[in-house]
Amino acid sequence: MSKQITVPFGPQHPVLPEPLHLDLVLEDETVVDVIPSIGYVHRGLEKLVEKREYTEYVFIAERICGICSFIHSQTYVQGIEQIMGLEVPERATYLRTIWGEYSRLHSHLLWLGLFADSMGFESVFMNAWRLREHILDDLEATTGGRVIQGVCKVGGVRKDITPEKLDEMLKGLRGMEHELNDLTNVFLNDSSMKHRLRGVGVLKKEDAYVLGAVGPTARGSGLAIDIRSTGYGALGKINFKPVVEYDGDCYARCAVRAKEMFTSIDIIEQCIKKIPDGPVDMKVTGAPDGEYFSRTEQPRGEVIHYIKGNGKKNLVRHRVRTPTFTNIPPLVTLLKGVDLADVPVVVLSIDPCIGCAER
Amino acid sequence: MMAAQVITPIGVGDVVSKAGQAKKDGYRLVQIGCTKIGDDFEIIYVYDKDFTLLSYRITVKEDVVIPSISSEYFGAFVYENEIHDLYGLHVSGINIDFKGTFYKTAIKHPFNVTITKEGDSCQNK
Amino acid sequence: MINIVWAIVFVLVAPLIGGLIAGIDRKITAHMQGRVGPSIFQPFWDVGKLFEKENGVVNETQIFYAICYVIFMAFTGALFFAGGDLLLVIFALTLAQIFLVLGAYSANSPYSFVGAERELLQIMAYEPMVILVAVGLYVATKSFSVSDIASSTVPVILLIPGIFLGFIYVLTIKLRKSPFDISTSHHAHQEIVKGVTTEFSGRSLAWIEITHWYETVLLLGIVYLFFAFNPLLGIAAIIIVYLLEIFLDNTNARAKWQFALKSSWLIAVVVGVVNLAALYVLNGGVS
Amino acid sequence: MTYLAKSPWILHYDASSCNGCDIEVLACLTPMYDVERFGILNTGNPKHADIFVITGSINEQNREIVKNLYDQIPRPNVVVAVGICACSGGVFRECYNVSGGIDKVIPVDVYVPGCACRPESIIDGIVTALGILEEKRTKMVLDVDKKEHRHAGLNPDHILSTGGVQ
Amino acid sequence: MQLTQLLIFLILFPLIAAFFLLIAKKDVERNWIVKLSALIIGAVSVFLLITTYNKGAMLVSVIPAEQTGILMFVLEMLIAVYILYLGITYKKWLAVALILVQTVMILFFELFYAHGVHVESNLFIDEFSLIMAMIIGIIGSLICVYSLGYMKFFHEHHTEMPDRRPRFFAILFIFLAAMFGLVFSNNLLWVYFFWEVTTLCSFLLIGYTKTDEAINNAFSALWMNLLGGIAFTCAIIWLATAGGGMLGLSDLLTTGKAIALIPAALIGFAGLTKAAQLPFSSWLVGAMVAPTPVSALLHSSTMVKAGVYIIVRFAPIFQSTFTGYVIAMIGALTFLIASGIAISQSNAKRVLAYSTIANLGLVVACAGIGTYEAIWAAILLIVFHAISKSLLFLATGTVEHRIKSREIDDMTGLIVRTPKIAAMMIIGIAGMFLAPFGMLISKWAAIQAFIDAPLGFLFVIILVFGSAMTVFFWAKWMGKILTVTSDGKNIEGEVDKSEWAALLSLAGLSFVTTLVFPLLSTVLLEPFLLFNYGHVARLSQDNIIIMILMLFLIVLLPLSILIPHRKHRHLAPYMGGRTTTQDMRFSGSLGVQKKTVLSNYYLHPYFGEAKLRPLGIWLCSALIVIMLLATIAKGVIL
Amino acid sequence: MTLFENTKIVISSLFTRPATLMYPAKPAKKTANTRGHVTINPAGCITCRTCQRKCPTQAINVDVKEKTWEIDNMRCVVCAVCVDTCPTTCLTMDNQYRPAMTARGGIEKVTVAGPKKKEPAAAPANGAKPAEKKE
Repeated sequence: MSKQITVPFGPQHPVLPEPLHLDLVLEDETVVDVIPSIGYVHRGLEKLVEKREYTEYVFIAERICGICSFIHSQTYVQGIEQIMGLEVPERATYLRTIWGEYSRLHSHLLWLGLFADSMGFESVFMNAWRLREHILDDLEATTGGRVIQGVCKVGGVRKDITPEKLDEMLKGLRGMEHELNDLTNVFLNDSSMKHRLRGVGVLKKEDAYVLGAVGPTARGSGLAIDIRSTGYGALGKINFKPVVEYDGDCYARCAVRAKEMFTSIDIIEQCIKKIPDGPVDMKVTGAPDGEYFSRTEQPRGEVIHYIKGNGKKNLVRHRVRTPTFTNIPPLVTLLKGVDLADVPVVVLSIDPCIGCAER
Repeated sequence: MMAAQVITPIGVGDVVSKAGQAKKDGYRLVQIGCTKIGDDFEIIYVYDKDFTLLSYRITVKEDVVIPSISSEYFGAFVYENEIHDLYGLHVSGINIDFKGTFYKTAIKHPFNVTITKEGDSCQNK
Repeated sequence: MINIVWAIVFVLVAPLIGGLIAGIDRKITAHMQGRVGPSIFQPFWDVGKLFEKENGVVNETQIFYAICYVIFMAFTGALFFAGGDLLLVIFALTLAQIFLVLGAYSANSPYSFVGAERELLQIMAYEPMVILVAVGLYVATKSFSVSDIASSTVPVILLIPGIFLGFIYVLTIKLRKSPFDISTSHHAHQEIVKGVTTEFSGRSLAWIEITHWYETVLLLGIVYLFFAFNPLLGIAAIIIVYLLEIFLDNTNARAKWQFALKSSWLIAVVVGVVNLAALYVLNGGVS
Repeated sequence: MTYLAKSPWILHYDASSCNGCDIEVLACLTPMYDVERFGILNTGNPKHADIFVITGSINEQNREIVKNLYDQIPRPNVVVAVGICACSGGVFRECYNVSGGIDKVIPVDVYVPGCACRPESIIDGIVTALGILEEKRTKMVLDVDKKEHRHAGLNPDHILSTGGVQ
Repeated sequence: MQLTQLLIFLILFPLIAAFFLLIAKKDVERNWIVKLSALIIGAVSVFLLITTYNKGAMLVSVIPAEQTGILMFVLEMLIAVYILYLGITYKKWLAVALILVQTVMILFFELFYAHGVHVESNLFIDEFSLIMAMIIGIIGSLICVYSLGYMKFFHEHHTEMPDRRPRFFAILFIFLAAMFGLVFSNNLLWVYFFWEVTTLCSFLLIGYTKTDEAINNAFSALWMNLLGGIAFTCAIIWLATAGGGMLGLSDLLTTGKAIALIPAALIGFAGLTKAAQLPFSSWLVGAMVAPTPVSALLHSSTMVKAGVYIIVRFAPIFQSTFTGYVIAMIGALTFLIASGIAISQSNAKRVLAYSTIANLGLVVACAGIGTYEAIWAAILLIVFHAISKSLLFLATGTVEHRIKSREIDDMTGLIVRTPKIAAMMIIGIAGMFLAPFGMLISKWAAIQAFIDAPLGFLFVIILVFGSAMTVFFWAKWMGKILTVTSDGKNIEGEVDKSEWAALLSLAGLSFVTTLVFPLLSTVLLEPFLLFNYGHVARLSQDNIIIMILMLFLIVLLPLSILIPHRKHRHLAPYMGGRTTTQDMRFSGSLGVQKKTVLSNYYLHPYFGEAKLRPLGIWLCSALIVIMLLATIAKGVIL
Repeated sequence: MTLFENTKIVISSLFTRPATLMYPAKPAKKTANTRGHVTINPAGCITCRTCQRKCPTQAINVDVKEKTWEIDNMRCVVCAVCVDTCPTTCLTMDNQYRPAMTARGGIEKVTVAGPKKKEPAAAPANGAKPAEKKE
């Protein structure tokens, strides 16, 4: 008889705010076998393209996920614009980039908090989420929504930001920077954190490539996959370098996200400095006819919206390949051989967004 | 504006060999997506290397068994299971075969059927 | 000598003090996290609430173990405050703890089971150090009796500072504070949900909460023994030690059981050998 | 006066939400909103919970889970549906895999609208729930007095008859 | 002389019973013989206690030493030839070599020195012997009674093995006789003779089933014990030459360390082998292949107890000598390491075996320290260990026949499946590590004894770690048994009356001894200590009252389950929200129904046999070599 | 020092005022842009049904005959598309969110003015619209 313990991990589990279901088989506390299953959040919203016009569908696409919401809508509208050959006003692309980076900041802070919470570090969780509220305040003040912004539309954005507000935002971010420094310092230098993160869940570079890891998961393993390098939106005019770590463990993935927050602040600063005047919106007529893979970099990695239209108001197909979806195979391999205590840490280290993954 | 994207049509038989070639050339698997057009199913395999996409398209009928590329790319199982569950297409030789339990949906193979569930245009419920 | 009055006082008053300590703990923790936090009477309301709830159990034996847990913990504390034998107090404490573990086992659920195993690992981790505390106090004061130690004028802390430090280390495990809230934690954000107490609810959970209060008072009583030669110092030490525990709770991630076991054993060995050897030399080779 | 209203512990489950309301529920626990002021703890364990906070709508696979969790919460308990998805299916109402609001499966006591709900609304919702919780407690005590206390709510028929909309 | 007759009766009566058992072929006859003999042996033991408890040490010198000596010599030679024959048959050359060496040494002794030896009194009795006699007489005979039911069941279910029960029961009784002889003998030659008989008996019992494994393990037990035998012979020869022919145990103990230390060290070594201390622990673990009553016998009342008996006997010699400390250290390390290994064992009998080794280690540690407090602790340990361990073995044996497994993981939910036996088991386990039961009192006494001894803090530190590990492995076993499974069916069935009688008596004994242990202490231990040390150890009155209070709490609280209480709503176990069936199957991934499996932690990477055993063997071997060399060097130089 | 890296944050939080907004005691934080719920100026509505058509969740129902405009707050995702597309700007976005309800409801029904039949000044400019409505 094998000396094993089966633990039904999830779908309801306090360290996973979202339903993910793992059948863990443990020996003592070491995971010897793990089979994931998903589908608890599956709504089937891709099918809604048949019922909603492509312009209304932006709001559905945005609700693929409440954390990556802005970037989902951005990706979607970029795809549509590409197919339709629209030249979006430049100011709108800058604004999209600013909001996109804001989303990244809020997502990373959220993740850092949850990540700390999964290790029982409650006060760091609280601190990270306290800082995140500042980001949300700015988002709310500029877009009207805290987590679901609803400002992207085909052909531009729905709201403009006044130059004064932009300055204020920048000042706010710069003011936050030292607090962010204190926060990331805990993640990167505290020995109790290192004890939990160093050498746990190591994803080798080759494996990351073959398994299809994207985003910080890939960048933590030394793969410089950052779709922002393709220069979508206004990013082509912005100077930045993807953050890459080489150890491939939870610590590296954590470090990537911690450092990316500062990159995001830099990008926002450059955008605010370079943002041109002009309209933020343009009139759109007609309907998309063609297909396109629209790619952007979400907080969790590369997202792909495959959009296929046939000239009618309703699209033929909208398929979203979210970063979490493609990060599941690496996760499955990472979980084997870790301790039970590390399971939530490793699961969270890929920053799973099940809402995204299952759509 | 980004570069135009080319999707190369191939036959079902070439799927695995093309995947092997892509892997050899250092491409990573980006996605496998399916679209139903009329009675046909288009499956697009997308690979990426240095932000350049390499895409292959196969067009099949419902009864065609599609070979899995999970032997080349371990992570392909998520896409292939998804295609099986949402479209009802058969994919043979998946490394982790969920056998239709990847997504448990109210309607079997939802993307393969036209859903008649009436979207109530008015609330009143 | 056993003093019955103190025993009765303990049984009646300890829950009040323990609950208040828990309340203050939560308040300070909240402030450390930059928020207002609950009222300091919140723990009492929580327990009152639990008594109002329906009694849901996986099986009836759980209630039995929960009640045994509280009875033996109260007994242990009473024994301690009545001035009984410190070793016996420690054994009784282990017995009480075992009842909690058995309660968790009896539920036959994976999370509670893993919690029970971890609780045992924790017992294994702190037990040596706790017995060494008794041994150290004995070597310093020549008595195992709590009443003798408490009335001793020997500056115990100066003789066994190492053992005191070791005790503070394992106190973190006993108080279920981060980094050693491994088997169950106050906020259930843990891979094993709430570990040993996962399957307890309503009344039995309330008993377990009350037991924790008893335990806190008992453990702080042991802290006092190190400073018993000066009661004021003793009270101050209790306050400082507890504040230190709250501080540790807020500045550490949860460690894994391997680390908890290894480190507390290592500390027990090092402080045990060094401190006791030093005392041995000091006393001129007599124990 | 009961203690229930002073110490409501919540269980949060993400049925099939987009995470929007989800993270707002979590945000309620954090320093800015700090619901622990009211004694609210996020227990993550149905056995300890009083208030069942659900975000997102019912779909094929989580139907059983929601029911199961609800059954494991000791009485008296209340269910708070947070967000329009939990209330009615919301924006995903017409998706093939969404059957509708939480009240298709278990009785819902408080509906909190919003997409995504603001933390303030969630706090309002929970405060509303506290009143209901106390009512239920009073009713439960009365029932016991009348010796009519049967396993309240365990029977699925009961759930359907009291809470099932449509 | 009533006393003489009693002692001789206790030694010879089991032999007579053994003879009849050998010729009785029918179950009924055997049942009657065993039950009657057990009753008689038990009754006579108790009678012996009643008549002699307050008399102090008494020597008996009326036995014709000369003739008995020759008889014993002849028997020893026969045993040697028999073992030699078996050794050659099974090609176990190590055993052959050792028995040859030993025989040559004995012959050498008989030819050259035996005439120079004269011992006044061959038999003696004091409080310690009395306690040992109680253990053998009561627990030993209870085990024999238990064996009736067990062996019947055993042979009914193992038809592939020849039914050799007459032989089996005969050996059991011979074993008892030898043990009585061992504890009553004052003449070291007699002690040696009975020593060898226990070796032979255990050898035969371990090999009872005659499977390859049984034979191998029997021989490994044999050669290790023969090593001890050789050391014993050396001690006798040394005493006959350098010691001036002083072979009386009582004389030897009073002569002082100068002469007695070397033979004490040698006999101590023999004791270590018999008590299965590291590095000789493997034979006792290997002995698990034998039917369970044999294990119970070996572990609780006979064999290993002979080993610690002899070491405790020599404790006054060891007190505050280097030799004593090294022996104590071997014991302490054995306690530590065996407790650690016990964590990693999943087989119930192996856990019990390692726990025995560990507890004997503690006894040896106490004996090596040798202060009056330590001896007090040591004797208490021997008593309480015998009771709890025999109870546990017998309960395990009965459970094994129900669930067809010795694995602890298969014992999940025994409280539902076999409630009565499970209760027995729980009492046994609680007796092993929980306050206020006997073993814990003894451990407490040991801690106190260690601190008061010079350099004792080193032993205290080892002890606290060992006992922490003890808590771990017992508690997890206990938890497994007490798990309430929702799908369990009662499979207890009819427990054989003889098994039941033994179990109930032992369970009762563990409560009674805990209750009356203050009496035991004042009546038997304190006079013994006073006589040998001039000091007395005891627990304070307060503590005794508290312990009794705790015992009552423990007895009374379970009764509260019987009190009807308010309705509870049954909630399914928390499974992350997944639906779970009654028999704990939940809907898992891939659409598969999965069974919840909950197996204990064994922590192999930390406490595994493979990791700890070599460490223990090397450490303890080194210590033994140091002990022997240092003692002999000291003896030779002086 | 790598131990207790969180000390600075913990200690400074302990000795500064908590960040808590004390929500029910103090009003909720809002900005001018905050999207709370949609309000209608009944007088301005011409029952053109643009909002109903454009609403991505079909929360709005305009009954031309009864001259009612209703919105289901349990469906509205406060995207403000209706506000943006309303030709008469009679819809506005209020920054007060909707309260919790104890029963499934949330439908707000408003009787509106309906199509403006005669508006001489404006009629030539967008005369097509009233005409459309008449059908």
